[in-house]
Amino acid sequence: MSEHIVSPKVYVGIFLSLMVLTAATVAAAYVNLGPFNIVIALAIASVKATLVVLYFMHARYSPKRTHMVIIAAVFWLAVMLALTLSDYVTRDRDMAADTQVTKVS
Amino acid sequence: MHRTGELYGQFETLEQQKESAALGMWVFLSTEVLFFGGLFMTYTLNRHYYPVAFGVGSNTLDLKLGGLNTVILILSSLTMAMSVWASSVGKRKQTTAFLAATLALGSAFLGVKVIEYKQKFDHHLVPGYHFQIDYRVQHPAPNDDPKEIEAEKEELSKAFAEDPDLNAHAQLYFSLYFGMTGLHALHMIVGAGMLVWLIRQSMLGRFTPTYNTPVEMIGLYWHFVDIVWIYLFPLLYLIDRHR
Amino acid sequence: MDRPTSTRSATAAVYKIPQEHYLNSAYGIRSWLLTTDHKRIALLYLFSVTFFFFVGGIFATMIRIHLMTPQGFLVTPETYNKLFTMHGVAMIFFFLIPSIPAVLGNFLVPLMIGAKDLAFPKINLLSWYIYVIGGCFVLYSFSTGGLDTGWTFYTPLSSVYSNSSVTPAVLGIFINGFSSILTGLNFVVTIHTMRAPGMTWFRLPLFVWAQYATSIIFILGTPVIAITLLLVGLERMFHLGFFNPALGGDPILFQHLFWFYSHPAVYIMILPAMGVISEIIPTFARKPIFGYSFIAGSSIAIAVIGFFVWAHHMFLTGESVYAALAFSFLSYLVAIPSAVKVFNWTSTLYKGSISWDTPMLYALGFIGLFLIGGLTGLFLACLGLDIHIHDTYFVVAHFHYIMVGGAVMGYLGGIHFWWPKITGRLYPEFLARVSAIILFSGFNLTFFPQFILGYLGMPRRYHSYPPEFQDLNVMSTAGASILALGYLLPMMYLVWSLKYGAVAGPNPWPSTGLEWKTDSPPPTENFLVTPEVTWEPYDFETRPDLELDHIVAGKLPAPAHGDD
Amino acid sequence: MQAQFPLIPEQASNFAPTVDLLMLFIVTICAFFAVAITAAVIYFFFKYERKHQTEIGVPIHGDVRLETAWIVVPLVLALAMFAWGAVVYVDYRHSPGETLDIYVVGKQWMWKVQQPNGLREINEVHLPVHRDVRLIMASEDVIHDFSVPAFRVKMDVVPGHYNTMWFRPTKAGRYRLYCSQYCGTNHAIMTGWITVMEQGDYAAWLSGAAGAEANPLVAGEKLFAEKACITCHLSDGKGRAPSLNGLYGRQVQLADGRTVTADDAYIRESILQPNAKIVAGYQPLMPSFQGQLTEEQIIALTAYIKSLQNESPPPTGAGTAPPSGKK
Repeated sequence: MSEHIVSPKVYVGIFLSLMVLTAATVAAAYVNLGPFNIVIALAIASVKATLVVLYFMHARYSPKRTHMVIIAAVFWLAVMLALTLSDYVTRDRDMAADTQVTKVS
Repeated sequence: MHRTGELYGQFETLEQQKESAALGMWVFLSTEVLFFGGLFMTYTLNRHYYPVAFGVGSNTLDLKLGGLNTVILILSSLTMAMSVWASSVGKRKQTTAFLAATLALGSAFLGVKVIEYKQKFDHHLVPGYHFQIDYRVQHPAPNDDPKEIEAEKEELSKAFAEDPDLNAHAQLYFSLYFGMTGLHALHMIVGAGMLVWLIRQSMLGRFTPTYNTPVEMIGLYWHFVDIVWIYLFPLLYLIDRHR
Repeated sequence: MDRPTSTRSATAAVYKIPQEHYLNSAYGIRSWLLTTDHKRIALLYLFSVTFFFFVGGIFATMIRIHLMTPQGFLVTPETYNKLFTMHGVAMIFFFLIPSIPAVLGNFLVPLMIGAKDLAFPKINLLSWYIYVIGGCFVLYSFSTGGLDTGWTFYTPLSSVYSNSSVTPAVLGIFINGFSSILTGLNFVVTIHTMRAPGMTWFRLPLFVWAQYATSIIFILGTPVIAITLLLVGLERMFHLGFFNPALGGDPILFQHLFWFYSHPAVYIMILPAMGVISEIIPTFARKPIFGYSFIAGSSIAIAVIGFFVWAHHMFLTGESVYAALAFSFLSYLVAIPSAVKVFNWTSTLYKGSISWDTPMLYALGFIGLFLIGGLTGLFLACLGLDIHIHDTYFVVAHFHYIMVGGAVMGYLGGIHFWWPKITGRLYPEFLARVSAIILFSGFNLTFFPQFILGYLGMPRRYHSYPPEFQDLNVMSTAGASILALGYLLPMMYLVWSLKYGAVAGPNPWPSTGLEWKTDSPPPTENFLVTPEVTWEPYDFETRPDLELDHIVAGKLPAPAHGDD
Repeated sequence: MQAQFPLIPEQASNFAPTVDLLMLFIVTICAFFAVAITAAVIYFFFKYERKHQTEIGVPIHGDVRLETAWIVVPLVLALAMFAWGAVVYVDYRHSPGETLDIYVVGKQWMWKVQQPNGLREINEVHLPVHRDVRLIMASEDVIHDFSVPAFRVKMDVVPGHYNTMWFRPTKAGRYRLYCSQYCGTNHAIMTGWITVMEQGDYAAWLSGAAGAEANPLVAGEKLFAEKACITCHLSDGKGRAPSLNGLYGRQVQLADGRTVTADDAYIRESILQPNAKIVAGYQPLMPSFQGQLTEEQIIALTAYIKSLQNESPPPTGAGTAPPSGKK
């Protein structure tokens, strides 16, 4: 942790941005954008999370190894989600349509 | 290892001690990311399978309460950040005040959560043998708005037409809702406990500009819990509001 | 035999156990149960993992005895299923995973990097208590109805159909997970922030690199299995349906989440053993390790790539063909860093000054068994071949070659190698060599026939089998009895050596690491003066302080394999 | 099997030679490396053993060219294994157009099989040789795995999913079938047999057996002989057990004086617990068939016993109570 002291003004600014983004995400949810609803919701959430990490959690002023830890966590989470989903989303387009696994509900 | 003043015996310098604590906390949070990650994975796959049931389940949540909680939690993150600032510039009273505000906001969040859980309990939306997605429209309370019930009934009958096994799939949504918000709330409770300890330490004047590591570390934890909520809010409350 | 004996008698004459060290700094049960000394915590772990090793070992013995006849004559099917399940759970979660990291790693990481302790000594103690609590839950499960789901806990068998004591077991493993996480966290922070002056990253012993790689898996993998098994427990308790197809859940998702951790967990078991071997070989070949940076880098590569291969356990679940292709490809990639290590160890021996001390025999055994274990992994990663050998005894043989042949040989090799450091005394060399050879032969006789059984099609986890498989099963059981002897023998002579072993001195081999620069056993604070590292790792040339002459003063050089 | 000490199972499907060849390929490469490295290690141990106590090794720190070589060479070989394995696997997962479709249901702990014409089998699958066969598999409870080593095939049978697999038997014979995915208590006896027949035989079996086993009467008659019921329950009433002719629906006089009606429940009980109700005039000799007959078999037997109504009444009546009772 560096000795960098973030001024309260920055904190308040971040807080206000987070509020605006929260309003935006709620507003966006009421508009039908098809598959893009989830994309926008996650994009806004990620911007909010990034702001919190960078300023509230001082990651912006932290040593490189902190950045590495953050990147590792996000990367591993992405690996888990992406590789698991790689199984499920490619099942429908299997090269062998007849061995395709269908969900029986 | 014995402690001399602010320095624990295994460390050579305060700087080293602080660095270690910060790295340790970040590493711990990376573990937490993957811990919640298992739930997020389960959520993603099931939402992929059962979009209708997840939409229906999501729409039964009270967006006003969820939104209020989002505001409360982000505000608590602000007060937490302010207490870190106050402690690092040596403003003891303000440190304590901001910590207390954080604790109060955290408790408010949990209070709202209790109200929400209670609602779900009343509407038989807690997973288990009594789970019934259309319980509320079957047994409306006297003070329920009949128009609202009518609208919900219509939505449910449409959903049942699309997904005959809606009840089971909506139950999955609520299992995840309670699983994720429950685990999040558990983290809040742990955080609140640590805040109580911090407030006490702060009142005793333990924190100085050279030594405010506990405030910073618990701050990191608190912000992390905030981030989890930042994702949970759209994923749980805002799936299908445009319908 | 002559040479080591001569070394010993010389050292015994020269050295005395130091007046004050971590073992006698305080007495009484409280001084152990409330200790924050990483060395004492390592010993607490040593006792507890040994306990679980014998629990698992008893189950294994019963399994092998049962399988001597095709019908299986010892126990009922229910009991048999519980035996192999509890064998797996005890061995994997409570012995193999904590063995090297929590025992040797705890003891050695601070010593090797020149620190007084781990960064968070109290958390270190906490993680032992968490381990014990998790262990109690699991023992409770074992003793109240047992556990019959297989250690893999596949749903919906575990979440719906099993009538055994599943909930306490999954809670126990969930709890135990936090012990792993906290150990890993402690190591990562310690290695980052607590290194002695001059101990740069590329001067770190390879054992420390291996621990670092292992810690990555602890931190990023363990939470996933923790939450997954918690969900299984919740499913059982509250009738939820995350993985239950009858309620809309997906049982294959469980396998994805389970193997996301449990495949890398294999590397948790083998990486530290590789680290041990990387310490032993240069010491007893008296030369720098060949390709230091490649071995260090391959540890990290294994830890990272090891996370991308998990679904190779699921090629026949109906997984997407595309995903299967990707996972098979990635599985072959993770083989490369392991190959790099083996080639480097072999090259280290070239033009060395090799002695045949027990740790070196274990290292030799490790290379042989790990080669077979690792290479048979290539068979299983091969999509076309996996169709036939998946879920047969071929798999059983393969992972025992890795986990017992690799991890346990590495663990025992490490225990012997650092025994003088831990206790201040030497083990009896002759017995130790004999038992290393017994272990090696018993192991091969037990598990090699299982490769053939597997290719012939004998499925795993069968309490009875067709009569044509009997010969090979009997062979395997015979090997197991030899193997059991090989495990009991070290137990006995190591305990014996606590009192009667020759005094070792600070650096009996001698070896180049920082841990050998302090007393044996080390003082509580590890180093009386903070050491400063000025030499490159495994460098014997520029190290007059190793006192090669001193150790053998007045003794005749003798052929190294004089006892053969 | 074929040799005294076989190393591979019989080759009985199109995949068997392919998989065995792939195995041979990988074994060869791996054996080469295993032997070469082990030999090198042992050689070094002897060649460079310590000559005198102060000797140290030659300080060689590494060689980037060597490192590159032993990264690239294994990588190439590994990718060759991957590619070959992938080809076999893709073929295995992609069934050909024209297949004989057989439905398989796994449940704890048996395999239920349905032939294309609706004929059902349990723990047995009859297949024609040289025809592409596709199995369409589902599970009623937990995950199972349908595995036939002689065919070198297996596939998990997962609840909530349909999994399929295909192969072409190439040799007539009887081959073992296993459940390969641990599925609970009796996992190890969830086994059976695959019978591969010449195509003509299969067709004959299918039509013959179809008429037969689809009709519980015929199946029951067969069971009546197979389970040796016929040796005691002689139709003329002279056996050690009462004749079952015309039994169904009548009153039966029991040894303890009671009288019961011979209905389905009574027949079922008499098969499973013969000593519960002994017919007057007979000894309790009959063994219990509890656990030895499936529900379907009991139904078939009952149907057969019912059918005995039309046969001529027993020539020697056992007095007042019609001869009946224990089967």
